Amino acid sequence: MDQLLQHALNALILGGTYALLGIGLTLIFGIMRVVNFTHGELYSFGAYMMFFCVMAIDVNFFVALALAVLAGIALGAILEIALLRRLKGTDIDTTMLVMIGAWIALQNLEQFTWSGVAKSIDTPFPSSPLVLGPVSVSWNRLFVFAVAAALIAGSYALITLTKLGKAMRATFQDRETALLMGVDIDFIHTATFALGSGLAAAAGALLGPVFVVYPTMGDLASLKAFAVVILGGLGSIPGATVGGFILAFMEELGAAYVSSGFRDGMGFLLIIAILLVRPTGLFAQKERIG
Amino acid sequence: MKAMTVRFALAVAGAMLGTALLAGPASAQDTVKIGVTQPLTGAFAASGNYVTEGARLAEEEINKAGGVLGKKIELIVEDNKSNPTEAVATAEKLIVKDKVPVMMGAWSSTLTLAVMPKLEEYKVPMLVETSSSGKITTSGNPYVFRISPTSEMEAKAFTPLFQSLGIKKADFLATNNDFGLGASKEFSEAAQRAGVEIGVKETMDPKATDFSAQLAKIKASGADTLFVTTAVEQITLILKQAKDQQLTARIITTGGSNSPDQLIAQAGEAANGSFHLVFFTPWFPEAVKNPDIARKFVGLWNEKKYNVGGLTEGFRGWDGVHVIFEAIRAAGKAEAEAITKALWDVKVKGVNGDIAFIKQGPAGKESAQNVPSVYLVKIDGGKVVRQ
Amino acid sequence: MKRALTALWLLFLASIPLWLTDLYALHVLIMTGIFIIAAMSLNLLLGYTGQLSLGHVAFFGIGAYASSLVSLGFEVHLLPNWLVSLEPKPVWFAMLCGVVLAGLSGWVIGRISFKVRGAYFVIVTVSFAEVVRLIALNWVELTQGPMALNNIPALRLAIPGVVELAFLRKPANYWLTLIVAVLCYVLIRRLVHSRAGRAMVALRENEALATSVGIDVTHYLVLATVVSAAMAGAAGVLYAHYVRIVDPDVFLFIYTVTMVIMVISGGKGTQAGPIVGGLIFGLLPDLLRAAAIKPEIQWVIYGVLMILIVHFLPEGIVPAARRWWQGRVPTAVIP
Amino acid sequence: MSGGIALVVEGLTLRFGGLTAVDNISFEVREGEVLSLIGPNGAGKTSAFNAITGYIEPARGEIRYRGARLTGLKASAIAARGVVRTFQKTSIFAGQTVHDNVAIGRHLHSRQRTLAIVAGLSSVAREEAQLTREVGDILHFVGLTSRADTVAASLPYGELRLLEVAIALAAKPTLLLLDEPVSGMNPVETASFMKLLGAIRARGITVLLVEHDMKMVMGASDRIICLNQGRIIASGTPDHIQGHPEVVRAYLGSKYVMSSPPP
Repeated sequence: MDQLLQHALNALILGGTYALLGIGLTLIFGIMRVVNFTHGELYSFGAYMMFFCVMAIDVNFFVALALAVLAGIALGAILEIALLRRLKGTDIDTTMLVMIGAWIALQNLEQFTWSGVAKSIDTPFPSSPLVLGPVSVSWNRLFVFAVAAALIAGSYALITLTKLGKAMRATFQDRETALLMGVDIDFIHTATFALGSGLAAAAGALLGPVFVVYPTMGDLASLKAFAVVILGGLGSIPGATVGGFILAFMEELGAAYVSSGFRDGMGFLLIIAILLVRPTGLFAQKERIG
Repeated sequence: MKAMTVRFALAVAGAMLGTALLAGPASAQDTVKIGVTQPLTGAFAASGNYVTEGARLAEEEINKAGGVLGKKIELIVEDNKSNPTEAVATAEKLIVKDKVPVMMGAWSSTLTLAVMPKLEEYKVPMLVETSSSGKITTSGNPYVFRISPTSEMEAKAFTPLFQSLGIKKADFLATNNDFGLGASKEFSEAAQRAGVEIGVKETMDPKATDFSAQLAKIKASGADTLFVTTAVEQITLILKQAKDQQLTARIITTGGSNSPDQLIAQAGEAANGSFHLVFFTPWFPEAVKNPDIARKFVGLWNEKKYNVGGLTEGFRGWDGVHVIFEAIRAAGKAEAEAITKALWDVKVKGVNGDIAFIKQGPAGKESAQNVPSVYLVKIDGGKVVRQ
Repeated sequence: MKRALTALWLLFLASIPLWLTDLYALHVLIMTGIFIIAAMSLNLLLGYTGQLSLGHVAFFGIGAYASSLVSLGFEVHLLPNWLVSLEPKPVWFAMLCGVVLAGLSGWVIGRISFKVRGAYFVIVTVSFAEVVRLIALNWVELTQGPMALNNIPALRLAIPGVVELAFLRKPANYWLTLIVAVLCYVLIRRLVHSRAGRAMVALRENEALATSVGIDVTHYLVLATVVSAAMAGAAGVLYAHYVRIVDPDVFLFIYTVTMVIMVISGGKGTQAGPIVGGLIFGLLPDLLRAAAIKPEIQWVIYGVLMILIVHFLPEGIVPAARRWWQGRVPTAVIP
Repeated sequence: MSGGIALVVEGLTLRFGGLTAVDNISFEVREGEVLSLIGPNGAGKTSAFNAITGYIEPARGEIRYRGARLTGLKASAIAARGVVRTFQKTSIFAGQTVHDNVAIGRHLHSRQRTLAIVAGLSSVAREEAQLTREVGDILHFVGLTSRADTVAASLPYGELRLLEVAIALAAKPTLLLLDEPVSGMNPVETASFMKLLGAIRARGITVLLVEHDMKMVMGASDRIICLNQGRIIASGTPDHIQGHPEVVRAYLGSKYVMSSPPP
């Protein structure tokens, strides 16, 4: 029982970061129809920014976190303007190929800059964990969970409450009509990509100090984000949130009671299973044909 | 269509020309080449880079002292990216393109096992500096010369400690490859023979970073000791995460890729109380068999301002290159066959101890194995202490 | 004239091992040839039916693993008391098994994944490759997991008492790869210039219209996937028995990406495209290595080239070159 | 067979979400005739087309062609029974030549098996040669012979619509469904298209037509069925429909209703 409780707590904490990763990806897909293969790179970029700020130039941990997220937003905006803007209106495969190219280039630039050796980041959190009866969790992970939850809630508020969010939703529902209504689609796309990238960078900056930072860390993160998004249905924020927690629980319990080796496989098996039964995911709002 | 074919032929011919150029002019043999294949990137990157740094120190020292056969030695280092297929590709490149007469590598057991058929194919000897899987020296490959201990040797050396440390029940957590699974098997068998109860045996992907599920399971097993076998990056994370989950079992790491200094630096408090089987103790050089050589090596390492945490890995590169150097000198020529023969008779005073080879494996196709020294150390209060 | 040129060209390709003494260059050519076969197979799906499969490496890896396992033999506990074992079989038979099994997995995946299109199809194929990789990594009893399958035997063809051919040396492997590549080329050529090929192109260009004249979508997509998977499997089989080691990293996404780059840059939906793209991106890493450029930077160049090609040569090199040539020598084009 | 019943639509109902697009309609198409479906936008004409040709699944009802059930068959299988359609929005294989477009249309009528193709049998080559001749005949029939090697995407609009018909004809239909074939054509093009329609009819092909161009409809049809809001409101000969008050009200719009006498 104690073991199950501990697994559940681990999964809950993990689920928050999966949801954070998934939301960024699902926003970008829903609004821009871009399958973003650079998502994992933004994740590792966030982690390296964190490493650079905290370990190399000795910035305060929390300030560094904010800087890393801002840097992620900036990089996202640059990528969108430089690579995607001129491809608008082409098919989904073309943008996907460009994103794959960007992914390869970014990852290897990172490897070149930081070398392949894994880096770790110091944290200001107490090293002894928070103990809750039979289970325990580190303060660092608890912090990660809290920030992730806040960012998820913030993104949701941004989409539902603000003017920018309304324009985003209008674009998601019907691009042509949004255009007629005077929505600046170029700006919406840049803002969406920057926001999604910022969320990925935030996830990286949060998890970098929990684990270690290395150039290919984004690959697994990308795949997890895809799994989360498929689970929740492309384009749905609540879907991605729930999807993140489902994936985390599947992985944790699968690793504990089935086989730890297949931990990372759970997500993919789930994707295939879900697409067979319900090809648009569990919470899809709408899928356009094409 | 016709014109197409012509253009296509032109394009391909151009590409072919490029390939032909790629071959390049044969460089004059003014150095004695030693091929090194190490994981400079990927999961084992940290250790591979340390071993390479150690090897470079030896290269520099040997060349300062005049080299061998009147020439300087030249290390040609290739990155095998922690991947067995890449390891084969690097061996192919080193032997076929660079024409090295002897190699050193390939760090992990999996990588070394992958390279071994190439050694037989081209009849080039390789000095194995790190790998621990028994299979390497028992599979009948006469081109393998290993200076690191096998898991079996390590487990045997550890056997008396089961009792003196008071181990009653042990769990095992190992990386999912020859190195980890081999150690897990040897140590659990040794434990069983010593009357220790076996708890759970968990594995992890060599690239995994989150072990919370495995650790929760291990915690539930209630054993007093956890044997961990993997590279230092994963050990760091395991120590931290074990502390987060309040795992009280004593952690003992095996395999010698554990760099206590790096653990203290990166895992901090979480490293306290953990035990480590190492093959070199730079914290107290007087404890090893050849303290002078150990001090010299540590001195040169610190002079270069290399990471102190890398000493327990780097010494292997140093020892390996010195053994190869002795063999080339004894052979009198830089040819694979002569070096293979000479390696059998070398006696080298190394950082780890006195290095010499004994025969292992099927008769007629024996591989060479050194009997190295093994030490157990403990991290206590942020310091490495003798055990 | 055309036939003579083709024959001359083939003769040139076949003669390379006779005059190219640098074994390493030959090694690079063999690996490039294997990847060209894989790229040609991907082109059948991506170029002719228009389906972007990003899990193509799965078929390559399944071919490699199946052939290796059949030639090495194995013993596996499917259930605690149910032992399945296979004695080592001759390599030619193992190779056939590899191709057939890859084709079969193509059939299964085709059947399953063509229920979804677009982004979903891409993600299903990526997931499929990842699941296969994880199986190869964790089913240690069968695949040796990360320890890799070692000492895979090379192909030996023997007529007892008459002749024995062992494909141990590089020239033999080069010719074997060349023969398989030519076979695949001819097969694809026949396929695309037939009723089946027209049906595939029709699906790519306008699925609704294709259906309206009686083209069965699923049938032809599955047919294309099976042929494509079997060819990718053949490339994997050649790889396994040439490199003689297979590890779970053969399933890495980056290899699929390499194949996609080869097809896109050369020109998808053209027969010469994957060959031109394959030569460029197969030889480029070694040309760059020879120029002493660090591997990371090589990959950066790869990625940037890919972006530039999509932006500036979206149809690929072959169609662009063809148009350029037509503009210059208008009489030379129409047969 | 001329004069017999070719297609039977019985109680056809189509729903999209909560909306009923076609509500329990029944009609028949006779062998050899030209039957037109007319009605204002949203009347359910194209939806009925889609249901007959298998592109959408009816909520209720049955469709039979020459005695065999079509409901539940895949669209490609329906085409194999001789029921072939064109599309309202221009629909061609844009990147292929005009010749290849029509060759694709011939799909159902070549017998190459995959194994024969792969083996490179000479029967395949013979059939390909014959196919080229047949495609030439069809292009001649619709008047696109000179365009055979043009890439379809670069054809002018009127010829595109001819190409669509050529593709459909290549599939050797016995019942051809044309969805607004002359929309967007100028009067000269429309007139020549009507001539083509006559020639198609002369080949014994039954035609089901959806069209807005009343001149074309009245001039070419044997019978007309008028739909409004998913129901049949009138059917009969062109003369009968032309004066039908319901049709005038529903189809021609309110300004005609204002001026027409009360029913």
